[in-house]
Amino acid sequence: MSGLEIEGLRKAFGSTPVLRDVSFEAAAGSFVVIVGPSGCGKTTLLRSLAGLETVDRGAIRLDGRDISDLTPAARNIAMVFQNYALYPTKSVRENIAFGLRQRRTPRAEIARRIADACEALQIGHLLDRRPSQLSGGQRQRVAIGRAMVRDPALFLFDEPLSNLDAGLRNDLRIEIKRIHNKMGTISVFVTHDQLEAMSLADILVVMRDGRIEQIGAPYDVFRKPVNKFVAGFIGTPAMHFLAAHVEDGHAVLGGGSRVEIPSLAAVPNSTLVEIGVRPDDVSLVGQESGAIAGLVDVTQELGTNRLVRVNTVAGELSVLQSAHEPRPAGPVGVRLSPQRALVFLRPSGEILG
Amino acid sequence: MSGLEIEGLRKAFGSTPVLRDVSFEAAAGSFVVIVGPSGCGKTTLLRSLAGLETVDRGAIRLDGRDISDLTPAARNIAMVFQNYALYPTKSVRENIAFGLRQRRTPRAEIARRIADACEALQIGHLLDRRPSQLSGGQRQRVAIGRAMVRDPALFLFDEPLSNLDAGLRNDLRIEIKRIHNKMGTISVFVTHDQLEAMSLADILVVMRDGRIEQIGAPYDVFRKPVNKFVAGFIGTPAMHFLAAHVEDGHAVLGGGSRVEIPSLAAVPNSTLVEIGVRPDDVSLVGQESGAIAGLVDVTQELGTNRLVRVNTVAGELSVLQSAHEPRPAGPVGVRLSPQRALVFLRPSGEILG
Amino acid sequence: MRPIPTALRTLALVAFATVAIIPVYWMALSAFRPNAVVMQWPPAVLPGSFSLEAMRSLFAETPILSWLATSLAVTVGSTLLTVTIATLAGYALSRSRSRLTGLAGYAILIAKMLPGTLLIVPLYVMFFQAGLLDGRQAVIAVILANCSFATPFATWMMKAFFDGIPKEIEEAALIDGCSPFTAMLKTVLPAAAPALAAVTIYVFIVAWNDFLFARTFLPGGETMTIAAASTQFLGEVEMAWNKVMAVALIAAAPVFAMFLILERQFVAGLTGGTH
Amino acid sequence: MRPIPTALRTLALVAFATVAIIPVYWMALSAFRPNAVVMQWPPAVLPGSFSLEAMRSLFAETPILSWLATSLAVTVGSTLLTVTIATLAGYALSRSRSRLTGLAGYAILIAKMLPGTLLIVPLYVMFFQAGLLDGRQAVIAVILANCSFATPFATWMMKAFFDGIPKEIEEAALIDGCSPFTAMLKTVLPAAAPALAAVTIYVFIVAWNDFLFARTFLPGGETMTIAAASTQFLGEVEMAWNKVMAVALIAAAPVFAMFLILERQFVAGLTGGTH
Repeated sequence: MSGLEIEGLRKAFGSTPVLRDVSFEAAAGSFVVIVGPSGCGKTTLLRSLAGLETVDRGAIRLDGRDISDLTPAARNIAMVFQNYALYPTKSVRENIAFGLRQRRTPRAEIARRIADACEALQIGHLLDRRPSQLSGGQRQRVAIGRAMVRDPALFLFDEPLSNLDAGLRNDLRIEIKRIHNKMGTISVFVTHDQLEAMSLADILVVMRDGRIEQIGAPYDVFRKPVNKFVAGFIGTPAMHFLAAHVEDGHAVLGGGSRVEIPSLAAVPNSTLVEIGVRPDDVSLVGQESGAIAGLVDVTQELGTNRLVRVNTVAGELSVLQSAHEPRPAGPVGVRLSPQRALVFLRPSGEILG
Repeated sequence: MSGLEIEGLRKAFGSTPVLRDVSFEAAAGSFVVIVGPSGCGKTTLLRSLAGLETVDRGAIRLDGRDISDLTPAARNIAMVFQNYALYPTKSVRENIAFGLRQRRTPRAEIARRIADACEALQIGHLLDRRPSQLSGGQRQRVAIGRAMVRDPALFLFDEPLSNLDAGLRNDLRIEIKRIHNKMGTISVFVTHDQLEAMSLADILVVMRDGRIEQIGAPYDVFRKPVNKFVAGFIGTPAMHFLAAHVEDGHAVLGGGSRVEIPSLAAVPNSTLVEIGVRPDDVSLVGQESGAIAGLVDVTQELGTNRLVRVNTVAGELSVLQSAHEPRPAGPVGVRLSPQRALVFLRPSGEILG
Repeated sequence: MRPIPTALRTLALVAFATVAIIPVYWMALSAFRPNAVVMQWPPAVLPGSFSLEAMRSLFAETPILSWLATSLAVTVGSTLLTVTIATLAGYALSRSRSRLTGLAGYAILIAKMLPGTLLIVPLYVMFFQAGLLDGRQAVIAVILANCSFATPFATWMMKAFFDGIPKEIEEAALIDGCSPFTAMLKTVLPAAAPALAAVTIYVFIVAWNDFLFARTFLPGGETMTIAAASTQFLGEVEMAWNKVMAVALIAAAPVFAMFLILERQFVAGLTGGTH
Repeated sequence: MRPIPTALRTLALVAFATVAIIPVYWMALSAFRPNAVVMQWPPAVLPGSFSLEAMRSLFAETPILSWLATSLAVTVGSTLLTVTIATLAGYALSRSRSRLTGLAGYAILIAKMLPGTLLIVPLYVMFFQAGLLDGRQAVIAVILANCSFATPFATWMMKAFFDGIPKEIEEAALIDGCSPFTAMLKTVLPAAAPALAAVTIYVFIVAWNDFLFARTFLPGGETMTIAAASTQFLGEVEMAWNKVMAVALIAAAPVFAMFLILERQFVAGLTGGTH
């Protein structure tokens, strides 16, 4: 098969397991983003793909070839590191050419590939500088160029943007995606920033505690998370959870408000659940009947929108509203959108239905 | 006058001016956020308010009293620093009590105020620890508590959240706003993060090169920036600018597309302008007549929405669309919303009208 | 991944251990052996043949208690003087923004490199002219010489540590109602305790172990430091080697003891962190 | 804000300058004065009365060229040996993840504190037993002793520098097609050039200025280092003080020269940064 197959990877540092049976596949040309909180094993997984860590069990196949036991040099991969990892004593040109020289690529071919990379990344004017003379953004461009010229079968990115500031991070994100689209190889990108993960991924892999929690297209993971962890981790502003129990197909929230939710129709009474509500799935209404009563706590302007934090009888909620609307204050009512609300079982956190 | 008045502040380090005639006023109870790129003088301004820097000229009045020449101790202010600046050898309790002890506050009163701060900031369980035993978020809570118990006439915040990670930053932002609302003093908050600035401010002060570019409510600054700098600096995703010239009340863009913009009605022909377009003020349409022709470059999923970067004949544009819609690819048309487009004069960057 | 082969690593560590650790081991072993065992060839490298012969004859036949007293006087004096100067100068250098600071920092870097050998001749001449080299008051000359030798590095250590204490801590104290002086006293000095400990140990060790200044300035006989006295048996025709090793061991003991007691502060001081 | 009063700062800097700088100034001045001017009281503190009298008599009456040659042999030998061991051991310590490393680091910290005085007695005994102290081959003993003294700190410096070179650089080289050994050779060693320079200077200075080992191990006469020889005129009844100062100055000159030439690398090496 063409593409990347990972099967049953396990690894422990001493007695601490960091990868517990990790498996997934990615077709040729896909952009895989592995996301999760720190310590979830995402970096170890990436380093295992690179051959910088050995795994205890499991197989890694790239385009049908088992690379699990190969040295990093023999895997035909390229990697971009969080701290850039440029060779400090070499010029930018030598940095980019180093991998090709080690592989005895002809001189003219090296020059051609460097020219290509310079064009794609706008680093032509930096070629004779040392890494220490570059800004953070320029260093990471050079590191991407160094990976690109190798024309590898697999691109690995280890949180490459997390040392850069917000504006630069966004620019480089777009350039990485552009280069990926152009080259058509598989990219595996590790990050702890879920928004970065969403915006880059074709395939989003959410990890926790050395396990994969969910794999899917970003929008599917966003709309149909498999459990409370994924629901709370993916999405900005974050989802709020309201404790409730089921009564005749309704969710009964704290304070007694009842919300009819379609997916609860067949659920036995008294089942303990949590209702997951994203800020753009709730709206502020007057203190009318049927709405959840609450008090405006803090409002935050976001530009086109405004985020209103409300303390309700059922718990804390955030409401996203248009900044055109008058700024709310004092007592208000909050209405959920029953179609969009997600229901999680307590205490397992598994999604219902 | 009750409140903060700053009048004609000037300061230079050697021959480099860092504050050039800075003036503004803030009524009692307002939350002022000073935002700008690094080196714009915002931190120097804040430190001048604190008395940690002396100004060359100008006056600072707090509740009608001129404090410009007072020592920091005599100004009745409190400050929260970016690096927390907790006293490393003192316990959390001693850190919070230090300022009160220096002022010979009675023991019972100190205990009462510490209890209040602990309740507001949930740091009661940390009182006997040393700063080195706290996480970054906990340290900043303690630093806020130390400022709070002093019950000052002016709260100063010097980028207090920029060493924290995204989730924590958002939580603490809400808590700072909450405490501000409760205490009713004036807060002056410095940040380089425009989204943080927007979401906290009652009064937003945008600085550049030692000057105030614009002062106003966040939504007003967002919708009616005075010039291209403010327009490009405030708002996420960022505004794009398309070069154009005026012809019979239309903006003629690169590639020849013509857009009728109301505010151009009275502008002489051939005037050089730039059209500022936010991603939520443009929409993707078919390749129909009147639309700006372009090619989809990179798409980024953001959750509920999707950001589509399009290379058009008129320049690069980003379009925000609902993630429900099918993912666009290949050739598309882009339509601006003429009512929402902002027009800036070239080369001055001043807004038109 | 192991970027270097295990063999190479082992070799390097063994070479290191050989040059740095073995002499100390050998000294401790020999001090508690009969002289005959120490002198035998090939040497007995493993512990065994315990004897207090050397220690006993040392206390009986030499003015070792007077040597220890002289060492103590020199060490305490040098330490107090140097730590005071280094703390004040280090703080001044760390907190000053002026040009002068850069120059002074540079001067320290150069002075740090100056070894005692370079200092001794001009110091001798100066002390001689000042009449400091007569009898017991030569102890003062040794104290001043040690201070001259140890101050640059001690100042640099203190400056490096103060540099690691953010100036915002003093600024917070100013806002909290302190004067500049009380801000330093109540917030910075307590935080500098590990550096003070480290510098104290450093000066203590330099002064206690000084050989050059003591040998050159002190009159000898009873007025001699234990470190300088420990070598005076070398080269004698009939050496009691176990006795020599025993003096060396006694001379070294306080250094080891001090190091073990204050080791944690010392490491914290060296690494310069406040957290 | 000035957190400390100017007067205090000035006082501290003056105290520092007094103890660290004045002896050097006095030495340079006296070496080029007639002996009568040097001996006058009160001393003439400003430059003046230039004379080459001391230098001339030095080269005519003492084996100073032989002393310089001995110094050179000792210094070059010590430097080569120590830098090699320190580089390998420092790299091994920096890159190893094992428990052993922690222990070795600890041993270095202790060994760093061991002064030459502590080492000299056991070294003397060991060298004597090995027959190294006879005639000219005593130079080897001095080299080994210098190495033993300088290796811990040199290793620590190299380790600290290697610690500052991210291991990702070698990993990038592995991915780029290097073996572990070529990765180290082609990426890490070049980056360590400033540290190598710093350690070289350090060992050079230690070895060149060593007084203790040379005085104890070398037979004397022509076979003596310049640093050790420079003090042997002290305490003579009729001292030619300007001559003493001239020897000291000649002994110090290479150190100053080396420092000025390599100063930039040295500072970079000390501060341990790769950028």
